[in-house]
Amino acid sequence: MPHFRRILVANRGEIALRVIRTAQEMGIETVAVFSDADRNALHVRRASCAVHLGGSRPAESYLDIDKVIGAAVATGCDALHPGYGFLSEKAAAAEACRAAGIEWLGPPPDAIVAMGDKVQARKIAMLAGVPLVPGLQEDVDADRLVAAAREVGYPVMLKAAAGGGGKGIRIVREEKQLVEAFELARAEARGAFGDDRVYLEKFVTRPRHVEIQIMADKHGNVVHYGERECSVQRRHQKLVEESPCVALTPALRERMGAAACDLARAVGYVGAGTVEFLYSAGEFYFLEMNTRLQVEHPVTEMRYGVDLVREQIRVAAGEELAPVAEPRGHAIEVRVNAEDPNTYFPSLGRLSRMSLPGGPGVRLDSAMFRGLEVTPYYDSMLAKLIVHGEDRAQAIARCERAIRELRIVGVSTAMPVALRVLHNAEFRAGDYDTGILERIDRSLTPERRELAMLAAVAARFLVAERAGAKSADGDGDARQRVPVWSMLGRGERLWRNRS
Amino acid sequence: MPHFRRILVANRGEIALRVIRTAQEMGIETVAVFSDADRNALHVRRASCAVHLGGSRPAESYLDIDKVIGAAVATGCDALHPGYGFLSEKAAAAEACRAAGIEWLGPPPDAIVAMGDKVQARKIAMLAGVPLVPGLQEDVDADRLVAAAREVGYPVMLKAAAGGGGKGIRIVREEKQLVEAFELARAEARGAFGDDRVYLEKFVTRPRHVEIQIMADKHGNVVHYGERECSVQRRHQKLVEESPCVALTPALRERMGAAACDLARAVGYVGAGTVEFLYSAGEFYFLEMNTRLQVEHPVTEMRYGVDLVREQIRVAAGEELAPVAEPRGHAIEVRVNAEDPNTYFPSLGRLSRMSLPGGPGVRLDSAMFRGLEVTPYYDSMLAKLIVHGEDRAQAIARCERAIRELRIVGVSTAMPVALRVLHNAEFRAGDYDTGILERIDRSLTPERRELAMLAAVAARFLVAERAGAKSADGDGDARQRVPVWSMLGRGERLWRNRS
Amino acid sequence: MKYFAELDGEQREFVVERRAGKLWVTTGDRTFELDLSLVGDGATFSLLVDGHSYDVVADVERDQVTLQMVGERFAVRVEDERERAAHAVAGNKVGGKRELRAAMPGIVVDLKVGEGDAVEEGQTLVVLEAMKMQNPLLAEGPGKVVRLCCKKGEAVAAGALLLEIE
Amino acid sequence: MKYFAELDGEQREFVVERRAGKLWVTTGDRTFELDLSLVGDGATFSLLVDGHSYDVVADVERDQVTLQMVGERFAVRVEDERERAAHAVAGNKVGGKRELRAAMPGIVVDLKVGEGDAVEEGQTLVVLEAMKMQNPLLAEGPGKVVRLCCKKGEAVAAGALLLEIE
Repeated sequence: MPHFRRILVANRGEIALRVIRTAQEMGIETVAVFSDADRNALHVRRASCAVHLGGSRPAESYLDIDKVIGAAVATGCDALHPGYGFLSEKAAAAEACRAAGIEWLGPPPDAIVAMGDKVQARKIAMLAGVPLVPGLQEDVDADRLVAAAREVGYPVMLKAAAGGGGKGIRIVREEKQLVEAFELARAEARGAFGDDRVYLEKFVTRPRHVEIQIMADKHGNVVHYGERECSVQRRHQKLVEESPCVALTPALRERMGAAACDLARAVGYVGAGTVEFLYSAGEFYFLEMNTRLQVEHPVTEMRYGVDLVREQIRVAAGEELAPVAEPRGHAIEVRVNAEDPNTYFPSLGRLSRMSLPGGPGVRLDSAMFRGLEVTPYYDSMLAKLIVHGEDRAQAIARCERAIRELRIVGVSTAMPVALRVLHNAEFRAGDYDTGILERIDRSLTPERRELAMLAAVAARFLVAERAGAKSADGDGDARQRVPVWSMLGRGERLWRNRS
Repeated sequence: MPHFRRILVANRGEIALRVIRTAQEMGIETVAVFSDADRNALHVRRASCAVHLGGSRPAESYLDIDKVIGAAVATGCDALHPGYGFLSEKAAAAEACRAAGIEWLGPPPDAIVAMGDKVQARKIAMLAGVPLVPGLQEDVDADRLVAAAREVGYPVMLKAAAGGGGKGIRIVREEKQLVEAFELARAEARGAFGDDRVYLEKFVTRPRHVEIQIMADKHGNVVHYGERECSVQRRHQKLVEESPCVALTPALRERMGAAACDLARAVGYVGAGTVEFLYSAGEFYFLEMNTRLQVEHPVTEMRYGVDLVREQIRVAAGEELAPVAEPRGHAIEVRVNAEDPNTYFPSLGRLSRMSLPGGPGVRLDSAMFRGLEVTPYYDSMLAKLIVHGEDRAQAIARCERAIRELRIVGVSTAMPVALRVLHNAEFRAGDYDTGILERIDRSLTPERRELAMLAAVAARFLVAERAGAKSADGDGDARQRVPVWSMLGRGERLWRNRS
Repeated sequence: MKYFAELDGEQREFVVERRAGKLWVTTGDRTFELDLSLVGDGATFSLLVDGHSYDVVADVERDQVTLQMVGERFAVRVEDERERAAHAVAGNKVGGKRELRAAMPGIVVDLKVGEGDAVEEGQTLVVLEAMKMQNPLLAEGPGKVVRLCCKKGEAVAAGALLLEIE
Repeated sequence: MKYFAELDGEQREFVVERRAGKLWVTTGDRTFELDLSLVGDGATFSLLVDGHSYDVVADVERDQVTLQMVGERFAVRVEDERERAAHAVAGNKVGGKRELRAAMPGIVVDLKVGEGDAVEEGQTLVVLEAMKMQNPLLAEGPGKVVRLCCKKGEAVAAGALLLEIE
């Protein structure tokens, strides 16, 4: 007997697909919701049913609680999965579900509120005995900010109280930048979260970002599935995650796991959650708790042989937590974002071709399809590549192999950077911190440059040849005639304009 | 330190890619070999180096021992992996490797000879105390055949002595068909294996095909990784494989595993091998031993968390076998062949589009790429879809989900049949035999038919509409103008003619 | 717009209208609301039927529509009124001649009959080797071989006419 | 056929000949044997360089060749002799004017300078919001804003000219 009859998946992209997959495997129907821009999205095509919400801006669609809950009611859903982002950490959405008699596949509204306000969360963590980063402030304004920053010492971090997932964070290294950065951070926070509160924190040196995956049921049981190391970040956006974290001793892991479970208990938590810590030199500090499924949850799934979405559904239906299996091997995730590998600016365009990795120990969570338009409306993550190996060395080698197999044409990705991370001596030694990406050597060897030039020259020659150049030395005809593949290209472009 | 410096992969298709992947992960270079037809094949593009062998017929390329060993020598390889099929069970190839000082990533020539001759193999098995199917004959000619078949009773099976993998097998139900079938089988055996010996065996009723995966090192250690159930077959070609086999008790599994290991020891086996058994009503009978990696080996890899190719390489390099881990969960493999789902005839053509499955517990081993021409030169397997679940029910649901995600355009596959297998009551109960595919109900529900008609009508309407039909009731213009996507289609066809 | 669809021998009539961006398809006494959207790759559609979602790969070659959806492969014949009328006329020309064609490319390794031979149902006519298998092609019913169009040892393309039986 | 390739500031000359079905590419004092084959999808190549194999996705837009291979993305400029001569002439026209363009589509949420303003290196010129992030666009060097081409609140396309500095 299925736990629920029909789940509304209040999200898009790979995470919507992720939830749909598990629901299908559990025999539960799914209802997708979609914006104008997502009419052809894979989550719409793979769900049992689909409901159109409205315009392409999130506020008109995925962020509109009334529309989303309305769709759930209209289609007879008995549960709703918020994914990550969008409504996932909005207590009001959880409340609205409750009011409509729909099970929210996430924690109770109180827990969301308690952990969603970063200032509040710190207080609760302190009471629960969880260690904190020094220097946090509340009731921050420009004047108090300057004084507080002097007290904890530069560099300092500015964080949006309503932020999360690396959004709304700025590092300030000198006092003269502080006030402008504060104003920018407030403006961003207002725009992104509708809440312009920003707080300040000591910037811990050589920190590692280590987080604990927890799960709680409705019977008071709380378990953790070990840690994920997420220190490979740029602009506080994670690029590579792994589990286990090489730096932790078993004793430290148990202390962190226990602290995370204590925090969950302190707020009456139910479902999946992640407690983020800074780790530095044998000490760990509470950063924040994410009251939702995390992007990088598959790293944990690969190691523990657990389906965390399935567990979310099971505990929401009132079942008891399954025992946590012994973890096996090592898992690594790489986020495949549509972005320029040098500037990390979003790379927009149309996915004209893809070639996906496969073989042993490789998982791809993605909502990519040929023809997908990457638009500025949503975040730029195209896919998550997750590998599992018997040990860290095999996982790294496998990850490298899989990245080389992955080809995406139409937008660029930071995969060349991810490969450099996997080759980096600090990373290989496991002795790295959140600054690793800034230190990555991006230079090319002379052999690589020569190879690329050879290939480029040969490709150009072949194009000219195929285009009908009559003699080996070329008489200009090559550039007059249209090569066959550029005809194809134009066909696709023509098509694109019409569709 | 890598075990070998460079491995020649004497194969093509997904298995060549499979070997290349593991070698890459172990830091070992790979040399691909290719025929004319395979110039653009993925195994050529993914290997470190590639050597052209010659014409498209196997005899001119992958089966030509001199050319293959010559390529290995010329490129400085210190090992050769034969994959399955082609040279994998040719003792002469193993001998030639030895003579050239190249490590053969398979068993010693003697073991190949002993097990390759099915008549000889039966004798060895009998001596090793492994149970046999009654009624086997040697020195078969037409006269003796008729007498022998009468003795064991119809139906009987005719098998090529040099065959394997379901090739060169015929079932004969009546005496009047026996001689013609024998001649056909001999002709086929001569063409396929260059050896026209055919033998006869009792056809066991309601048999299950259950096989044991073994591995032996050079230090006398032999282990097994449990069984695979391969009873979902048509024309003796496997379609769906799973592990564990629901019918086996732990005691029976241990007896079969021990028998398989005994047989391996009896022939001084080294490397990966599979001992195939017929299982029926609590009894098992030796069928044959495949002295190579099996197509369906990933089913075992998923359950045991082992990389069998890595183990092959390790034991060939003289290392000791790693201990066998406790198996976890349930794994299912589906073979994706380019074939008509009704006639099982090969479906040739060009892969114009693909959409691949992903998400948790899904592995795809494939050498498919967009633009691949499926030719009559080689066997029709495009890919293997393997799933792993916590239990059999989850594995079945996951497999169904993944099959639905897999889309291949350009050739047809038997995936609709595989889906029916997964839905079949016998299969779900685990109570099936090698006849299951013949009993599968292929009829469509009226709802499905209506849905397909609706979709087809709507698709045709949209084509006409986009082609420029001016009014809703259509005035014939729709058929005059060229719809945009048929322009695209023609572009691709034009392209195909030129490439 | 009226269409006639045929699948597995079942024939149905459908009326399609475009209204308010949607397709309204009527068959028998029921009407379905369809939202059909072509995905960027040119052959995949997202189809919503009364809110139920289907991911469809469709290949439309005039009246032959090949679909991949719900894990199945469907070959549906869809005619509009004009085509139906044209086919009805052409259909009268069908005679008693049957053709044996190669279902796949291969090599004719044996020819078991000659021109003028009488054949029985189930009799082996041709042995075609393809994908390393020898496939006997059988007579679907009794008749007489009126034309042989292949030779032993010949390589034939998919769809090639091998012989005719009357 | 002679080509001039440029990558990361390094320039090299290549001579390509077709002989016996292969490409022979000479650069400096070395010659490579290349076998370049286009895969059916129209943008992927199998490249063998002296027997070493590379899987290459190439996009050739006149002299701009974008490659994906060995896990890297390369943007190589490849000119033939004629193009090189033409570009050499055009190159003389480059003046001291620099353009600030939007690297991605977004919304101009703030304009920190006006026409005629002097700016220093590293100074914030425009704040562009895209993908939910506010990105300050900085001056790459000192100069004077000679033209403003965008307004606060305006949505701009990728590559849109935002302002000019002299």
